[in-house]
Amino acid sequence: MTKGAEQNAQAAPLLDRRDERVKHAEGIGGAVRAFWDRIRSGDLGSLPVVVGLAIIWTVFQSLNPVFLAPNNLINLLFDCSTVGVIALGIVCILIVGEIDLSVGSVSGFASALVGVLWVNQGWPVSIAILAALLFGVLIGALYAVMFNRFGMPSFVATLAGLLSILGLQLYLLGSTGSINLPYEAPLVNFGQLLVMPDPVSYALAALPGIVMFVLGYRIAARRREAGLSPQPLTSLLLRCVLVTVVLEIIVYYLNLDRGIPWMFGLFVGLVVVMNYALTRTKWGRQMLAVGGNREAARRAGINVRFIYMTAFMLCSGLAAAGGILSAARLASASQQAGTGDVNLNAIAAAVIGGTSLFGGRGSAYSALLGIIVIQSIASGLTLLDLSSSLRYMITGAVLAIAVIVDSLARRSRASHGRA
Amino acid sequence: MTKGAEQNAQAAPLLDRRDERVKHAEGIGGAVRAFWDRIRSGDLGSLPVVVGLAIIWTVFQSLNPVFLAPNNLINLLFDCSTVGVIALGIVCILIVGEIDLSVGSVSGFASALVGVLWVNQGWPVSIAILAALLFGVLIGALYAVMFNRFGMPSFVATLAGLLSILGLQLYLLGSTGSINLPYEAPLVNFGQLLVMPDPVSYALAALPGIVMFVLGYRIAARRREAGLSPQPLTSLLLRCVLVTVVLEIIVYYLNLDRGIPWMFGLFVGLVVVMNYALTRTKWGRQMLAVGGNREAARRAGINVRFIYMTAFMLCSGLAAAGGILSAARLASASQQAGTGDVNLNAIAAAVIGGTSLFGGRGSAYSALLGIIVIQSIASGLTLLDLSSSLRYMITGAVLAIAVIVDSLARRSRASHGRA
Amino acid sequence: QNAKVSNATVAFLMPDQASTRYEEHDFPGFKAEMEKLCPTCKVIYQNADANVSRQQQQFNSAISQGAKVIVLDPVDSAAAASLVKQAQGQGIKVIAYDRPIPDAKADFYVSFDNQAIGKSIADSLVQHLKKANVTAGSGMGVLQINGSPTDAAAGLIKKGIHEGLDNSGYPILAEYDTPEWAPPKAQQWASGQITRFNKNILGVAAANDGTAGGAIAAFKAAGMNSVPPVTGNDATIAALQLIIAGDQYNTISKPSEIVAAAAANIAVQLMAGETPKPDTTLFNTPSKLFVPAVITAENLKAEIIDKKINTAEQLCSGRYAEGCKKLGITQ
Amino acid sequence: MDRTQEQRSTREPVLSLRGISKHFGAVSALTDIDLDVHAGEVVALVGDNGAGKSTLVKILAGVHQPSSGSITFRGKPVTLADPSAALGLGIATVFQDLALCENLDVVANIFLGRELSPYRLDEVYMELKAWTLLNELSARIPSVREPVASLSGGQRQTVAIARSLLLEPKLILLDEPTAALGVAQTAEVLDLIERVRDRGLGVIMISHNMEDVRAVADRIVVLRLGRNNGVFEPDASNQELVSAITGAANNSVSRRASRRRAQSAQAPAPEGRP
Amino acid sequence: MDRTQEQRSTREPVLSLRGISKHFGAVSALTDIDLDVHAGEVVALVGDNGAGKSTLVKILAGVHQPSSGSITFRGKPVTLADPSAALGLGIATVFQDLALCENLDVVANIFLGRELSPYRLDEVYMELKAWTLLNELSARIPSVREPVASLSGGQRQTVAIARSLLLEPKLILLDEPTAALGVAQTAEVLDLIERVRDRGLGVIMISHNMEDVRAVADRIVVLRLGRNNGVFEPDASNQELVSAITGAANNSVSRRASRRRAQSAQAPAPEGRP
Ligand SMILES: Nc1ncnc2c1ncn2[C@@H]1O[C@H](COP(=O)(O)OP(=O)(O)OP(=O)(O)O)[C@@H](O)[C@H]1O
Ligand SMILES: Nc1ncnc2c1ncn2[C@@H]1O[C@H](COP(=O)(O)OP(=O)(O)OP(=O)(O)O)[C@@H](O)[C@H]1O
Ligand SMILES: [Mg+2]
Ligand SMILES: [Mg+2]
Repeated sequence: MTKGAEQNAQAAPLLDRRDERVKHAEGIGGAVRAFWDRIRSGDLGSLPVVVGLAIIWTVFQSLNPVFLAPNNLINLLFDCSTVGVIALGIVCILIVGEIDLSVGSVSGFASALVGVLWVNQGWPVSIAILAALLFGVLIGALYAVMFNRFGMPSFVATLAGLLSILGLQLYLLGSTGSINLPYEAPLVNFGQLLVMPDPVSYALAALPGIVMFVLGYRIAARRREAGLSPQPLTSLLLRCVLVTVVLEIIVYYLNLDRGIPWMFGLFVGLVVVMNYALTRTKWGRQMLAVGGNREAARRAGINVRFIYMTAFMLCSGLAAAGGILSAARLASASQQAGTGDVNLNAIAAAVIGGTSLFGGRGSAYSALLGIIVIQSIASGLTLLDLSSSLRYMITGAVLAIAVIVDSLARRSRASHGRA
Repeated sequence: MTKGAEQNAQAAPLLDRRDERVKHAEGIGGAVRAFWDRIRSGDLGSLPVVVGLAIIWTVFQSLNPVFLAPNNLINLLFDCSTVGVIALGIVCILIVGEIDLSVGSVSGFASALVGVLWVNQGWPVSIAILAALLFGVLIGALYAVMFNRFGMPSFVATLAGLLSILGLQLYLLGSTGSINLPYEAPLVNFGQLLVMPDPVSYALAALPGIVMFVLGYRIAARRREAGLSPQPLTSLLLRCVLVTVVLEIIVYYLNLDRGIPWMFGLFVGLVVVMNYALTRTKWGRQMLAVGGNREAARRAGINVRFIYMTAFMLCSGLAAAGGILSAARLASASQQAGTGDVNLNAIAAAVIGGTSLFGGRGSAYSALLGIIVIQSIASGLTLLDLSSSLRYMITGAVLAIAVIVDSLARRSRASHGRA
Repeated sequence: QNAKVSNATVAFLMPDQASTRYEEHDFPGFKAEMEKLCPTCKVIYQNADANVSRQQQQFNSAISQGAKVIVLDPVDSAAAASLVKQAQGQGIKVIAYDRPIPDAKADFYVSFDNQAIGKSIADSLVQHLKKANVTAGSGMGVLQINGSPTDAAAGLIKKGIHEGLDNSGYPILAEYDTPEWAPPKAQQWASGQITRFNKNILGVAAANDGTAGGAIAAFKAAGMNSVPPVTGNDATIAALQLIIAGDQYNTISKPSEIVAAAAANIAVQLMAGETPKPDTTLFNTPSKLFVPAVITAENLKAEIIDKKINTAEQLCSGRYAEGCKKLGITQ
Repeated sequence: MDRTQEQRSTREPVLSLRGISKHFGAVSALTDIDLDVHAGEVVALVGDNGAGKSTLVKILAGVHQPSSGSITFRGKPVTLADPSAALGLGIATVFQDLALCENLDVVANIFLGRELSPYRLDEVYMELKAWTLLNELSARIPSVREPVASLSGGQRQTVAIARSLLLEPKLILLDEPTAALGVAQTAEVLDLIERVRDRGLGVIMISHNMEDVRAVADRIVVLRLGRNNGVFEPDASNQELVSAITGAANNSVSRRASRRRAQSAQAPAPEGRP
Repeated sequence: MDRTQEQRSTREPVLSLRGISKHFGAVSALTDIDLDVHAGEVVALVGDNGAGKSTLVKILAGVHQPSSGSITFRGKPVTLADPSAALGLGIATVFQDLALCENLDVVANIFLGRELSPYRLDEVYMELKAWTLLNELSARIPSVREPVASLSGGQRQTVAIARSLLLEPKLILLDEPTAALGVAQTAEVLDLIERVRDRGLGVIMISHNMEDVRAVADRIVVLRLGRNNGVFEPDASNQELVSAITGAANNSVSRRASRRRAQSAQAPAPEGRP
């Protein structure tokens, strides 16, 4: 070992604190300073999108005070959940650097399938849902085979899928047009009415803070043991308290009206699970590796085909799930389901949230954030009496503004050498 | 110089023939062998797409003999030209590794603008067309500014554009819905009827072969002078004759009916110009460089922002041109123009033709080839009486088949180490 | 008119942009009538752009804004059932407008019937052919161009056209669901059929004016100067001009303002707690139905100009002036 | 050195190639290559740029498939259909182009494909291990939690070498492992190669630095234009090696050397080898 | 050498840096760097991995902007806002990561940004010129019409070096130009550097190979952990240089050397430098 290292060893600095060129934050003051440094250098994670969102909300609220009324926000949460689940699948496929254009069709077909099997054929609703999910997963597997075996670009394969599955959907509903789901059924209630009881929602809102603290504490202990720098307890505590307080305030506010929809709970749950899978499992690591550098991943012995297979299957499977949820939300399975802007909205949500179209960069939370941005714009505009032409123009403009904030932050980040 | 090089110098081999590891084809036999080698190793350029196209044509012809009737093919050429021009713009933007989702909206707005300015406001048609083109170019410039200054991902910027411009289009046509373009106007005739006189079409079909030969001959002479291996005259002659014969046969066949549409001539002319610009000018070289490795291009002193600017402007400008052509073809400017699958078709055409979505690889001819594939499918299905559900399914399936041929060829190419 | 009705909110939710009528006729008509009946009332107008989810969002937001009555032209008639139930559960009245909501009992239904429109399109075409003594020889027949395959209203029109054509003696050579109602698609399809059937096409039953225009363009592009009779629907200015020019045979004019005014009337009555008087009952719902008018060159002046739906200036610009003179619209 | 020579003659080779050829389109990158590597032996593969060294390594790592020829590994004929097959047999490779995922951080790259506890990654342990490995190579990396994209060329190469140490391989392929390394790191890697050899592993090392090659190699195999061009003992003279590599006794190296010798005849020669 | 030393003292430096610092987030890659380069002088920049050499070169090439400090070029203070500004001033750079476009062929890469006859590329002339440049560097490239992606590491490096020869620069920055080159190509590049110096250009060369550094450098500047750590004459001993680079007299290099010296006391030492 060099003399420098030996000197360091004498003062016994932590393993990861030996490089004298790196500034480290100490204590709360240091944490604040480090945070400020990060803001200045533009390394902000999702903060800019949140700022963009805040701007949008302020403007809409000032235009129509109904916008931030709990009732409207609860509707917003219901609406977020359906496309949000689809966007979550899109995040998976974008992370490996591919695309799925057929999520809209798959979701539409899934809702049609549930309608036909459950209402028309009289199957139990759970079996119908399973069948629809299975269909989605199989479609994903088919894309994966086309991609892995034939090397077909996913853009074209899923474009072909988009058309074929739309055809299937029309065929399935051809004789009936649309199918109404029974208004009293639990599935429909889930999609339209069911909200968490107040205590449950307060408890769930407290959970993230607690889990963060417990895990953070244990990791800090292990790191200290291993000779690595632990996260300071004070800053950990601060963050956990902050998260808990913010969440509880939100829950309190929404509980003034109906409360938190279970469907939104399901969506957030899926996001959290996906986030865990992407960041804390071998599979997630390999997804990011394949998306970042496919050849390097292959040379590291990763089963690249398997990873693509899971990504495509998850994407289509979640698209089917989103379709079922939107059928529940609408209480109907129709020929229009999944057409129109579902594809674009789902992809845009993932991209706005910060997932890269080019693979290797993205997080499950981008689906959550992105869809909230998109649905906020939509919901805010429905509260203003606008002709369609104006609505389109303003949607475009607001979308641009929301993303410009984020882009500017990233830009400053790049100019500070952190690409 | 090493001894090996000296030995070579004694035998005076050509500059680019000094490496003894490389096999070179000599004479016609050699050319044929080299061609066969290339087929085996999958290095085929656009041959596989052409094969896919041949399969599609054979099948449709066997299902309905009208398909290959000259009259139907001429309709096909008319229909290709409109979206084809848009796809040409998409090729430009894909080459630099970005995307434009708003080509549909821009084309729709351009057609609306021509309708309003020309028919409703009574401007001269040429000025109206210029205004529409200018609008397209300006929109592209706007995207480029968003991209260059704010670092906004083109996906989001053009998605915002898609919505805003659609809004503008609805607004512009709000009071009338659609505007009829006069049937007797030259623009409409150009889009619907005008075909080349027979001698002109024969002459134009002979042109490529002649130009190829003259250029090829001059380059071969210069190469010989410079001590580089020239292309053998026989194989040059062979190719030129082949091209000329094939083109003349096509022209003869189409001249049995109406003949070659001028609009298609315009499209092919644009493709040829674009091909020249991309392969034989500094600008084209820099486009490919920026698409292949943006940072390397920047370090080579290329004005990367300027390149993006031109790419976005060309893409939107060509989209506007495509919109004007489709207004001419339809003899009307409507609120539906440019909506629906125009975006997807244009992008898919470029991708099917072999342009990469990830930048750095592509050619102007891919727009031509791709749009012919897509329109052949559409036209072939038009001649069969199918329900729309079946039509969608079959479109998807045929699209997949057309591309699988190509993908398999590329795959074998990759496995032979030429990525 | 009624003291109980003031400062109330009424929502007017329209389905799509496939034609301009909603923004050009229905909403202005509704708004004008509301202003007359209840000047202090607030009218919310939304268009769902053919998107079911968006309509649901707009419906919910209307409720959030305190709407007492919602006039709903559903994107998807079946899916709208749950909206109706949801609103009625909160004591909000729903008036089905233009398209019925068969699966739920709305508080009122005001409309012309899309299926009936389809039938009158077909009937008018058949009568025209019969009158011209056109007989369907072997292999001859008509083309049918429907609306978007994912649009429920298009499905109703399609049904109506079939009703009119199926036993008319003029066989359907081929039919096509136009994705997104896109005129270029209709044109491409029609071009193909012209190559296939050439002179055997006796007429075209198109479900709206846009697709009709596409079909006409196809005939023109095939170099045919005598276009067979092509029907339409919606009475857009472009279509009326084509009729004046002799290229299109008919279109359907719907007295949208009148229907919208009726809807406004009923909305105010419902808010006042009165029971509006129905003409008939459809799908178990008290209903008021209006009859659309088929417009051809013969009655264009009477139905459009004289009823002040469009003015002569709007229609007779430039090269339509001559045709207008011929039809007696202008001197 | 005697020790290994003796081993070599008595024992089966770990790896043995016969008649390996590889074509890329019209280019024959390798023609009829024969090569043996024994346990506890360091074979240096040298040759001019484009001689085919990396192509050979890639074939052994399962990245490319040979156009013809046979590979025998530990006495059994094998086909290396993909990199995981090679890894499975115990062939670890440091590639010339490093093959790192630039979007992942140093820890993730070191453990890529070999993550512990797949359903609950043990980040603390992995980070600790990463620091240990990097310190062994006396790398100076500011943070192992930054994406590899922000590392310097030499730091990346250290990361790639650290990766190969994680496995328990039978054979290590090092394609120019010290090209971007500083003097200290190079010395550590040479030490490491010797340690690995002493543990009885086979090593194939590619390098353009004759100094380094002679320092650790037991045998030097020369490739030229994709063909075998002689096998040398490490005490072969530079002259000999360079002529085998360039294919000519009169080459730019010898010309440059003689020119410099003439120039600096009067000036005092700088101190020789480290 | 006396000649250049004399020039150096009398003439203004071509390039002069004062107090250059560069932060990447929390990492200070460079702190207060001073550096002068004179016309007709080869300055070697050496240092450990991650010492900040490439960062310095990138600042001079306009790729990064310094966080603070001033750059004077030919007597005038300049800001190098982007690479084209640096190229415009006459600063040509060979980057460590080469910065080639893998999708373009060799000819296109060599002429990138400097294509002749912009509206009608003269492919024949460019190909001829490319072959000439490559032969000068004794590169063995099968075809200049293949995309760079198919070249070997050394072949790519040769292409990158060939690019810098196209310009008429005032100052050439070479970031580890010989790292991947074969012995013959390395000799050619060292010859080339000497020729360039003799034409009166300033050269900054980065290398980890002390042999090469001492062979061509007029002055050796050592960076350590982002700071200046001494300037040496080329006849400084290896020992001195290595201690300045690693920051300790007892380092892995010296330990390894002494170990080997002890081992090979009885065995005959292999022939020295080429
Ligand atoms: N994928 C490929 N496609 C086409 N040609 C290739 C490919 N890979 C390598 N080659 C060619 O094979 C030859 C040998 O390349 P290789 O990378 O094995 O050289 P090398 O000996 O490692 O050289 P270096 O010392 O420069 O790393 C080169 O001429 C190169 O152009
Ligand atoms: N874009 C960047 N973002 C963050 N850190 C960076 C970035 N570029 C360089 N660094 C850091 O700056 C330090 C110096 O890097 P640099 O590339 O200049 O080293 P170097 O002296 O060239 O090393 P080598 O000999 O390995 O090439 C390294 O610790 C590296 O991690
Ligand atoms: Mg190599
Ligand atoms: Mg470096």
